Amino acid sequence: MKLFAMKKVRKMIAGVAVAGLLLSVSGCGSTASAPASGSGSAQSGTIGTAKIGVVSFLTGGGAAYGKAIKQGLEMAKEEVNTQGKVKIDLLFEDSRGEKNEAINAANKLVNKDNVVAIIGPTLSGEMFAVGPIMNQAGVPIMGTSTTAEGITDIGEYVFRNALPESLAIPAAVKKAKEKYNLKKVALMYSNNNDFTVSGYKTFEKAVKDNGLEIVTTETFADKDVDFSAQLTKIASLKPDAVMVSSLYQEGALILKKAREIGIKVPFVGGNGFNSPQLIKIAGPAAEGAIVASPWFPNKEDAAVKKFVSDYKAKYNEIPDQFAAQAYDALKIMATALEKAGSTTDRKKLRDSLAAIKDFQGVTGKFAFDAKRNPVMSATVLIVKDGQFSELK
Amino acid sequence: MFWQQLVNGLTLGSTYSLVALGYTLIMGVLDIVNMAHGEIFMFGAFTGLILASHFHVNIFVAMLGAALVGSLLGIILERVALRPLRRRAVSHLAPLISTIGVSIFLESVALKVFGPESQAFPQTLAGKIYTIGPMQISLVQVVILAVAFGLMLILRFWLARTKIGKALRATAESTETAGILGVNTNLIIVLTVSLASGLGAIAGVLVGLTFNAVEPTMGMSMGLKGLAVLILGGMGNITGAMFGGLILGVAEVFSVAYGASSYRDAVAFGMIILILFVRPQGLFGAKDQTGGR
Amino acid sequence: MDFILNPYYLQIGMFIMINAILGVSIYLTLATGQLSLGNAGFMSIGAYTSALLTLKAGFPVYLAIPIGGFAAAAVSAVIGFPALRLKGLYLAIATLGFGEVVRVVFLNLKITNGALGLSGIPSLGILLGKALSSAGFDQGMGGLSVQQLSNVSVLLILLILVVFLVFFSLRLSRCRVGRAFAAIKTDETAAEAMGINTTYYKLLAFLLGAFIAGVAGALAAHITFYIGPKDFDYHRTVEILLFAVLGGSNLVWGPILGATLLTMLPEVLRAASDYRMMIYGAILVTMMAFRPQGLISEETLRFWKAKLGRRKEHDLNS
Amino acid sequence: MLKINSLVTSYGSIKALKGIDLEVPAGSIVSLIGANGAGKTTAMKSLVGIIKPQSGTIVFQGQAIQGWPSHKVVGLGVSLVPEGRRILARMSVLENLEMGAYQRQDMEIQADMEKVFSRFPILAERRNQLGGTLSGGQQQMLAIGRALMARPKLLLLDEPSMGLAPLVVAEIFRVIQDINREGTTVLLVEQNVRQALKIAHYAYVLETGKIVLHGTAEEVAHNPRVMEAYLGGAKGMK
Repeated sequence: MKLFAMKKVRKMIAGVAVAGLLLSVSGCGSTASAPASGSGSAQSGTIGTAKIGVVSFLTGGGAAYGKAIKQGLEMAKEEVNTQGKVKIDLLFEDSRGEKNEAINAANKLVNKDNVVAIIGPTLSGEMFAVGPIMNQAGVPIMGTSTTAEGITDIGEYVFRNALPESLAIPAAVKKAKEKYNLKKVALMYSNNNDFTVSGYKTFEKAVKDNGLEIVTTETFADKDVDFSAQLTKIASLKPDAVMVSSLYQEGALILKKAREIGIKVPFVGGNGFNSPQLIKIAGPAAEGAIVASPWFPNKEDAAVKKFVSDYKAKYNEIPDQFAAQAYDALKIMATALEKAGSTTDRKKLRDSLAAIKDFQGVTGKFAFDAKRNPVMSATVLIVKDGQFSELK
Repeated sequence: MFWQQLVNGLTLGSTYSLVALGYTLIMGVLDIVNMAHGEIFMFGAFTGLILASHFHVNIFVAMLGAALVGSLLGIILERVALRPLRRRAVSHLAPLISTIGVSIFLESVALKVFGPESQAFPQTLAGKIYTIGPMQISLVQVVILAVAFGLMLILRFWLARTKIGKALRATAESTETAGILGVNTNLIIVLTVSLASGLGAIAGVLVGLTFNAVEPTMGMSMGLKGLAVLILGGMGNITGAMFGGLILGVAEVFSVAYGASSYRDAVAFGMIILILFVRPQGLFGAKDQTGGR
Repeated sequence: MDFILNPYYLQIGMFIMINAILGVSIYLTLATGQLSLGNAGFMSIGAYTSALLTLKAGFPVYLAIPIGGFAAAAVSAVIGFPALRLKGLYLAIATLGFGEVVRVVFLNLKITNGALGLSGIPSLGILLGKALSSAGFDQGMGGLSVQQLSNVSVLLILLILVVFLVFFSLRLSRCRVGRAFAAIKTDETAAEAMGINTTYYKLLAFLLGAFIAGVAGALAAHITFYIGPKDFDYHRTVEILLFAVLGGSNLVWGPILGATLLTMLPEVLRAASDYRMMIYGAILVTMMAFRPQGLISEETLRFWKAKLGRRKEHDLNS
Repeated sequence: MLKINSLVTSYGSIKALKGIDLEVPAGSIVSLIGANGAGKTTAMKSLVGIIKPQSGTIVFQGQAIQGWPSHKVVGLGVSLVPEGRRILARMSVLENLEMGAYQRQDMEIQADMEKVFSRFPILAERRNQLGGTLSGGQQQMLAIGRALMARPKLLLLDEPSMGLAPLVVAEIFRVIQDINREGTTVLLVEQNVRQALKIAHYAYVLETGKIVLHGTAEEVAHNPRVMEAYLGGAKGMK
């Protein structure tokens, strides 16, 4: 390798020279990444059209979530555009659940399409990669489904309206313990998904805080379909309840298999259980599944009822929490834009987002705390007669 | 619990075996790993699902329909992705890549056509559970075990006794020799690929039925497991595929039952790495085919 | 200029460079005719090693990255000895299996934070930005912001690395080691009979490939702030393989062109987002049917050399 | 019966056959002799469609068959006993013979099988053994037997004596003569020139892809060049 030494040095010199050249030529300046200065002049009640980028998991394995998010956002967009002072233009980009693609998608939206803010990406892992770049570039970014710990620690431009499981899960565990007099429980979680692992950690802590004994902890992976081995093991240990941190698909299959092999105890789920799909796939096996959620489609609330019926009319589905949170996210964004009085100024938008308080969305009353995490309350739900209803 | 877990393992394993059979047949005859096999498996599952839920056919008719669709896909695959490469002296990488291309294509078509959500079979067989001694076995499990073993036995018999089966084995050994004996080897290759794909499609229905989830990406993970079985049992070895699948299924289930479930996915590939180092020809491979292909 | 300095394109440029490095890593093992599909695994070892060293042990980035490479090489030495007894598809699937095992191990280790991955990894761009600021460029330079300046510098560093690797590979193919590689690729038995220590050279190629993949992984970790086991799964393995196959694996230019095209392709096809994976798959099938040797082969090079005259030749040798 | 006209076959850019002409009259034994690498096997492979010839014609019983796939050529009644015998090692002796009769649908397959067994009794003994476990000589017998199972009109033999003990070679050649006497035309490719010329009626000498000499076996055997190059000097053929 010695013989390279000389040439390496020469190459490096050449490299530096090229760099210098590049820099001197670029004297013409570049404002591509800087937002155009805000046109605050509000004419006849509107402040113009805001371009908002969406980075979402639209194709590939997790596209089901991306789809729900997209539908939620589009519903919100239509409503905002027909009634609000601000018009919104949504630009969707697919991340395929890959962090590099998410980075590229976000960069494209910001630097090519010049969006004012970004909603997404879908996965916490993607957010950990995209967040710092957006934060550095000064673009507000809001996750609607990124529940992992530490997301908003990335920086002051990073927001989320996804209810962290640290709020939801303890509520569910506590309620279930009181209601069913639980003593020992089994834990199950999908171990290759940041979202469910984070949920599992919260479960573990909540279970310990409630003084429950953990008889076993079993794992599986996303997209697994066979849970018979884990459940057979759990059945033999006879726990009073099973706590599951998974996405709805695996959750539903677990419920089905568990009921089939005769596990009749209550199942407490993480955020992933909170989907009509869970009931659809698991059918009668879903009965008795417990979950805490900010989103409750059967809530006695006019806004919720309207949202559910509109959504059903449009997409022939009941909205799940991904759709609901995405719907709220865009509404929050629109409110912040209105307050900021600009559709292009990212700094103003960030500040007005951070100041959001007492926002009434379909997922309940909402505010950002000092760390840009949501402040909202969770309802504990139980599946009864094929529907989510409040566990009282 | 042991017996129950054994049943679980055998059920899982028999699906692996069926998937691996498809790989093995194509590997044996063409010396190619068909990376699109998992996606054909997935299309089979969807065909079965559509037949069962929209046309309310009997589950065995659904399997037949899936097998037909699978075979058809196999024929197309052979025409589009394999035959153009066969005439030329290309590296053994080319068909690997070409079939990877097909697998990516099929998966994205499925995502577009069927949507990303997981779908379930109508509850035709579910619910019935038999208790035999310490074991509980569901009707679905009985069906999958019976169909898997039945198909494997038929395949074995067919290969050993029928004229076309023998022609297939001859082609597997040497395309050239089979040709000069009068075998239309192109036809045999098409037949093999479509047969393998048909089996894969049936496996898809069975897996969809047993585990009640059919979705576009299901082919990928199953495909990887099938590959593991291919190595475990010995490439191109039918017996190896059958027992390799069962062994893998049981090993995975037992790793959950008596070990840590989080390492379950490492079991499959850990096993094949071990096998390759200790016995590269696979558990059932003949000595003369050691790794030196 | 605006066009080139757009962070979007700069970022894609960085990914192209990282992928080009990965392309070189698979090219080196392919140069001996060994198809190793473990590169994603080695990449993850490099990435995690470097990320953990900087995050937990406070190592400086410039030291942690090569250590990541060495860690990958060390692991490759351990598995290389038994693995290289296998040939063709057997080696391919064994190394594919190795990659899966590595992924599952990272998924289960406490220090790697499982599926949650490692976030907040010190970024090359930000570090360079800080360095530039402290060097007095905090107002930027020549109309460029510090951020752009640091991005450009990162890209340049990567570019230099790629150029060096290409140069290294070209040099290699002209010296004794390279000729031994070629002999093994053509006919291993014959090479052995000629007195070439095939095990040694195969292992060397394997080690080099792993080292470079490890470095690429480490670089990727310090460019994207975050790594998780998912980044190094089967899909990544296939992607790396495709660089070599699409571009052509006989010359080092092949994988580099492959990496460039395949990194850009999804971006170009963004408009057709719903159909982009379909197009991607179709391209692969078509490629194999019409040009299985990849886009660049010796003939292509000869053709262009003839066309461009001796100048090109000179450039390649410099 | 078989007529080859200016047949050219190449591997990539290398021409292995540079335009050969050859004729096999019905009922005869024609021998194609030449050294290693002369193109003998290439000629055989081109004949049965394993390799596609580049140009030239192959006419079998009035039908141009160049470029046909192997299985169609076999269908016309041409069987090849390939170089190196190419026994199906993982199939039994019986199955190998059955594969020989692959295209036949008639009822006499069993009878033909018995005929092969009576011609090569050792095969009958080992009928259930795997092909790969047979000795070289037995494999050659099996290869010939397998080719005969197709009831060929023209039997092509590629180096049947290769690697066999002299006693076995003599046995094989005796069988070839028998087969010919029973009415099958034979095209024999051999390096064992002495033996080949002994049983052949006509002979062609192939050198580096070209026919350099042809005539009756007698003529060829007495050609000084042949005697020099293949038969070990003037004493060669008595």
